Amino acid sequence: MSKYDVIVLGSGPGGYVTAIRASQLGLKTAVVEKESLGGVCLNWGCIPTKALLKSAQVFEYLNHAEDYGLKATGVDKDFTAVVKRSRSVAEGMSKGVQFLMKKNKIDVINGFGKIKPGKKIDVDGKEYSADHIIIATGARSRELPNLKQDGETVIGYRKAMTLKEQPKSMIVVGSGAIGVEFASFYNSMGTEVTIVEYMPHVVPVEDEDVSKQFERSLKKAGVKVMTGSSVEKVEKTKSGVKATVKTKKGEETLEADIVLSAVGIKTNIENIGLEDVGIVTDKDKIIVNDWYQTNMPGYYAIGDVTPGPALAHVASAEGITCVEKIAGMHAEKIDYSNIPGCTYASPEIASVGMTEKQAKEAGYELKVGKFPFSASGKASASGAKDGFVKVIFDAKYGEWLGCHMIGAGVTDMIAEAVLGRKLETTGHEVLKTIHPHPTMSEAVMEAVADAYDEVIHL
Amino acid sequence: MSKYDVIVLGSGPGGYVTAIRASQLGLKTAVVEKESLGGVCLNWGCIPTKALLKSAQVFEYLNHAEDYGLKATGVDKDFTAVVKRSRSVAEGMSKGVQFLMKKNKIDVINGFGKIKPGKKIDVDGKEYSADHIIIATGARSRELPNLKQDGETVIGYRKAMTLKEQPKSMIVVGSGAIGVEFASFYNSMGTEVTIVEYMPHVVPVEDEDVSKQFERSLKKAGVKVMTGSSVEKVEKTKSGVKATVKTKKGEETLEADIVLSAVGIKTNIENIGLEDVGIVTDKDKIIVNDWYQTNMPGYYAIGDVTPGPALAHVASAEGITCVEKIAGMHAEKIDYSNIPGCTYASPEIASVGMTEKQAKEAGYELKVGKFPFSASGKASASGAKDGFVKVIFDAKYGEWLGCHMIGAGVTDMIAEAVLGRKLETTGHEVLKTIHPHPTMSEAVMEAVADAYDEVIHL
Amino acid sequence: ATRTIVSNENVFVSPLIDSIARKHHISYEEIARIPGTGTKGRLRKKDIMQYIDDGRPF
Ligand SMILES: Cc1cc2nc3c(=O)[nH]c(=O)nc-3n(C[C@H](O)[C@H](O)[C@H](O)COP(=O)(O)OP(=O)(O)OC[C@H]3O[C@@H](n4cnc5c(N)ncnc54)[C@H](O)[C@@H]3O)c2cc1C
Ligand SMILES: Cc1cc2nc3c(=O)[nH]c(=O)nc-3n(C[C@H](O)[C@H](O)[C@H](O)COP(=O)(O)OP(=O)(O)OC[C@H]3O[C@@H](n4cnc5c(N)ncnc54)[C@H](O)[C@@H]3O)c2cc1C
Repeated sequence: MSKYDVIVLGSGPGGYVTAIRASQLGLKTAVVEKESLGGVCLNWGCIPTKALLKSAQVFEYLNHAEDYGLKATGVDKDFTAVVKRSRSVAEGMSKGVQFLMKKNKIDVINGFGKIKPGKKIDVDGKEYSADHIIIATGARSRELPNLKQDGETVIGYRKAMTLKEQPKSMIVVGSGAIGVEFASFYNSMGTEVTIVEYMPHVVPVEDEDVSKQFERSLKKAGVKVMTGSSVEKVEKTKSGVKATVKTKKGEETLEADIVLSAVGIKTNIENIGLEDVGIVTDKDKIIVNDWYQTNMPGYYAIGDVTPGPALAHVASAEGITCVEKIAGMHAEKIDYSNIPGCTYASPEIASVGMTEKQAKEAGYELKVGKFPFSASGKASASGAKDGFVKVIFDAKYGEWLGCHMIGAGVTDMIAEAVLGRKLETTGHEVLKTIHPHPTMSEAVMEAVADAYDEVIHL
Repeated sequence: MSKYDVIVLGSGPGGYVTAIRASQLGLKTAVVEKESLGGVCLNWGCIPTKALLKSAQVFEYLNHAEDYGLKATGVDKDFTAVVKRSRSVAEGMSKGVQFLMKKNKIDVINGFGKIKPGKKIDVDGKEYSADHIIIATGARSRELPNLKQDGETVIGYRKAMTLKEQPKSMIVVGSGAIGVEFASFYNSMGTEVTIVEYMPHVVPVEDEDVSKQFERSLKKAGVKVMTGSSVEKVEKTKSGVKATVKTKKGEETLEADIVLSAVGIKTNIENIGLEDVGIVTDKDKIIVNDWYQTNMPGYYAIGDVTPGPALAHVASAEGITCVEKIAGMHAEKIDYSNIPGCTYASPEIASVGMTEKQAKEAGYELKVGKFPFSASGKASASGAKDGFVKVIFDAKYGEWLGCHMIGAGVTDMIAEAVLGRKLETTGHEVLKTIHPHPTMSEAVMEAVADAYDEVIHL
Repeated sequence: ATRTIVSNENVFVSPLIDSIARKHHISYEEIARIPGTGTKGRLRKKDIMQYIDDGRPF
């Protein structure tokens, strides 16, 4: 029986990053994986969707060539080629993880792992043991009882990124990041898309101003949006599906080729031995402390399988924190109030910290600033004037409570706010940080200036 | 004679921003301008060039549609339309400044202004007086004796962005930001471009790694690069020009349709009354102290006309600082060691702080980290794997001495480094700031991790 | 948990802490006495707020 310092169960952005960091810290490490290395993120999540969305973005450029003084006549997409590109990017990334495993001398154990008492893992009948077992089995698409995924007419995200043929029409149920990314992609490709969202606004975790702006952009792009609505029933028809939707105004029937269910995730906690070992779960998640220890010594859990935002960067950070603590480093607890969230639709959304509503509810008096890209020189030059940056400060002490962005490239701009908040900046320092001209990032500085009535370009 | 609190001479990003801030602070303000509002930046600099470069970027997408699973036939550019778009963006911005002047109740005095003793300004024969006169007359293209701009065969940047016809071939003299932005634009449009640079590397102010990578990218894109070379002589030919270039290996003759001289700037300090008032200049610049006061009380100078980097964001920041001090605010001196510089060519370049060479020469022991976009998931998904982020830390105290980026979108990513340095972060905080996945901005975190031997994805 | 009175030698005053301290007239000497829970014992917002909530015990 092979003995390791650390065995990680699952090789998603939680698992494989954990394994690399563990190995860097001198721990003998193995990772168990039943599918491709890289987990949902690299194979079925973050990466392939971004590849699809890049094709969609380029397609938009092709279709608007004239706006830039350019010409293109026979503009078309090859849906199969778009999907193929996405798959090949994903495969490349997965191979990259394979290379990283080898480089970091991490043993990859292929197969279905099941933890056992005594800090052991059974992988398809073979047993391995370790001083520390880290569970990073992630999650899958959640199925609602009235929205069973049959892989044909009602599909989940995996199928949605590997369809053989482009549907002419699609109903997307749920308008979280995953739902709207697909809605945006398929709409750009020319599919008729309807979003059905239960909450009163799309992208409901975002600041309301962002949600509203995003909804306007979706509609302008031709997406049909039904908020405060829920799919009650889906029936197969000869050509596709008929969905019965309960709206504020009563029932409505929608017809489409296909339904994408994007209503959240379900963790992979079944049949992995949690009960045998006696690990406590609650509301579908493995319960852990600040250092990702479960109730059973020597067993840890990180990533989507634990509470907290189900995001790749969170999974990675949790894994790093977990093994740094195991290795006896002076590890730093993750500040869950400072986790950025991004949506890579068109337009992009990025945010960190509290929404205006949350900040008000928390009892803060606020200084709120907003700078629209329509007033930005770079945005004008780029033809990307939709969206804004909104910043929220505590009026009393000047704390940067939240930052919310919508527009082109904002997913690469939010890092400034995350670092600023990490360093406990106040608005003043951001305002006096000379941002390069002409950039979209100037909007951050201007939004702060707006909060303090010093904005220049409004 | 109208009397103001503040009169600003020149309405570039130095002048007009100064005027707005002055007016916000309750000062009665006027601005004098002989051409279009917005100065070089809005009319002939930052903005129109970025519009051209956006067209070039979209053109690249059109030409590489297949890489994204898309199709486009009949791809072509309409050079006149590209230029027209750029001009209309510039005009829109200039109108925007007009609106801002009105909104902020700033008087715009059209005409050529000349300062006079007694804190007066003469504008085409009419006199105005103010308690504070701020000179923001900016700069123009510098002319070398052997590279006289005739506006036909040897041109400067104004002409280069308004050519009626696209040249088939072009020699760009100088590879600073302006030179390489035009080189990049014209090369994308299909012009045969040769860059002649006197220094041993292109973009010579950048970190050597960036210069080398950029040179590789230029060459890959088809630009001919001659470094360590200088144009000795330019002769008109029937079809264009013949340039005699002194290279390391001897003299070479180049033929081209046109030569763009991009060898720096010359300040507008002539005939504006400096001598009458007795204002001291040195090396073509107006000498000022930390608060932009000249040697003559009541006379100030900001922007390109003063020493320091000739950048729009610097001009604006100087103007704001200048009037905040005038208004009696607790103003903050500008930290000239923390000014970002950007080049919007393909690929983009952005940097702040010291280069590795400068840091070594300053006697620091260094921790240097580098993360190539070829290892970034987002870059793979976007098909933008060229370039890297390089970070430089002081090994002793952990100070972030410099950050250098080259690649897609980096001009919007440098703000994180500028703010981090402003807040005197060390590498540790950047490393423990959870960057969203998948983004290009993760490369910053990973580069820092690399500096401290904790990089995950290498 | 009991809070031991130690001098915080690694006093790192972020802009936010500076702002809070000014509002509450807390001197730098006083700041230096507050135990920090951040990296290498650095003072964080929550540390100084806790200290204020506790009635500035030291
Ligand atoms: C369509 C889509 C788009 C997304 N986009 C983003 C995004 O842009 N940004 C972002 O931050 N997040 C995104 N996410 C979320 C992100 O993918 C997850 O948060 C992340 O993958 C979680 O990482 P993990 O390591 O916890 O689990 P996972 O990535 O789910 O990995 C778990 C791994 O464990 C393996 N496994 C499970 N059980 C066993 C077992 N018993 N034995 C062996 N192996 C096992 C699985 O095969 C899998 O490889 C997206 C998700 C989806 C579905
Ligand atoms: C092609 C090009 C691209 C550039 N790109 C960038 C970039 O991307 N980013 C960046 O930061 N910088 C860029 N710059 C530099 C930037 O344009 C300058 O740093 C900036 O414009 C300086 O601002 P200023 O207000 O000091 O002067 P200016 O913008 O030069 O404005 C001076 C104004 O004063 C007026 N004026 C002068 N004398 C008189 C007088 N006697 N009476 C009345 N009016 C007068 C002029 O007409 C002009 O409008 C670029 C420059 C060029 C040429």
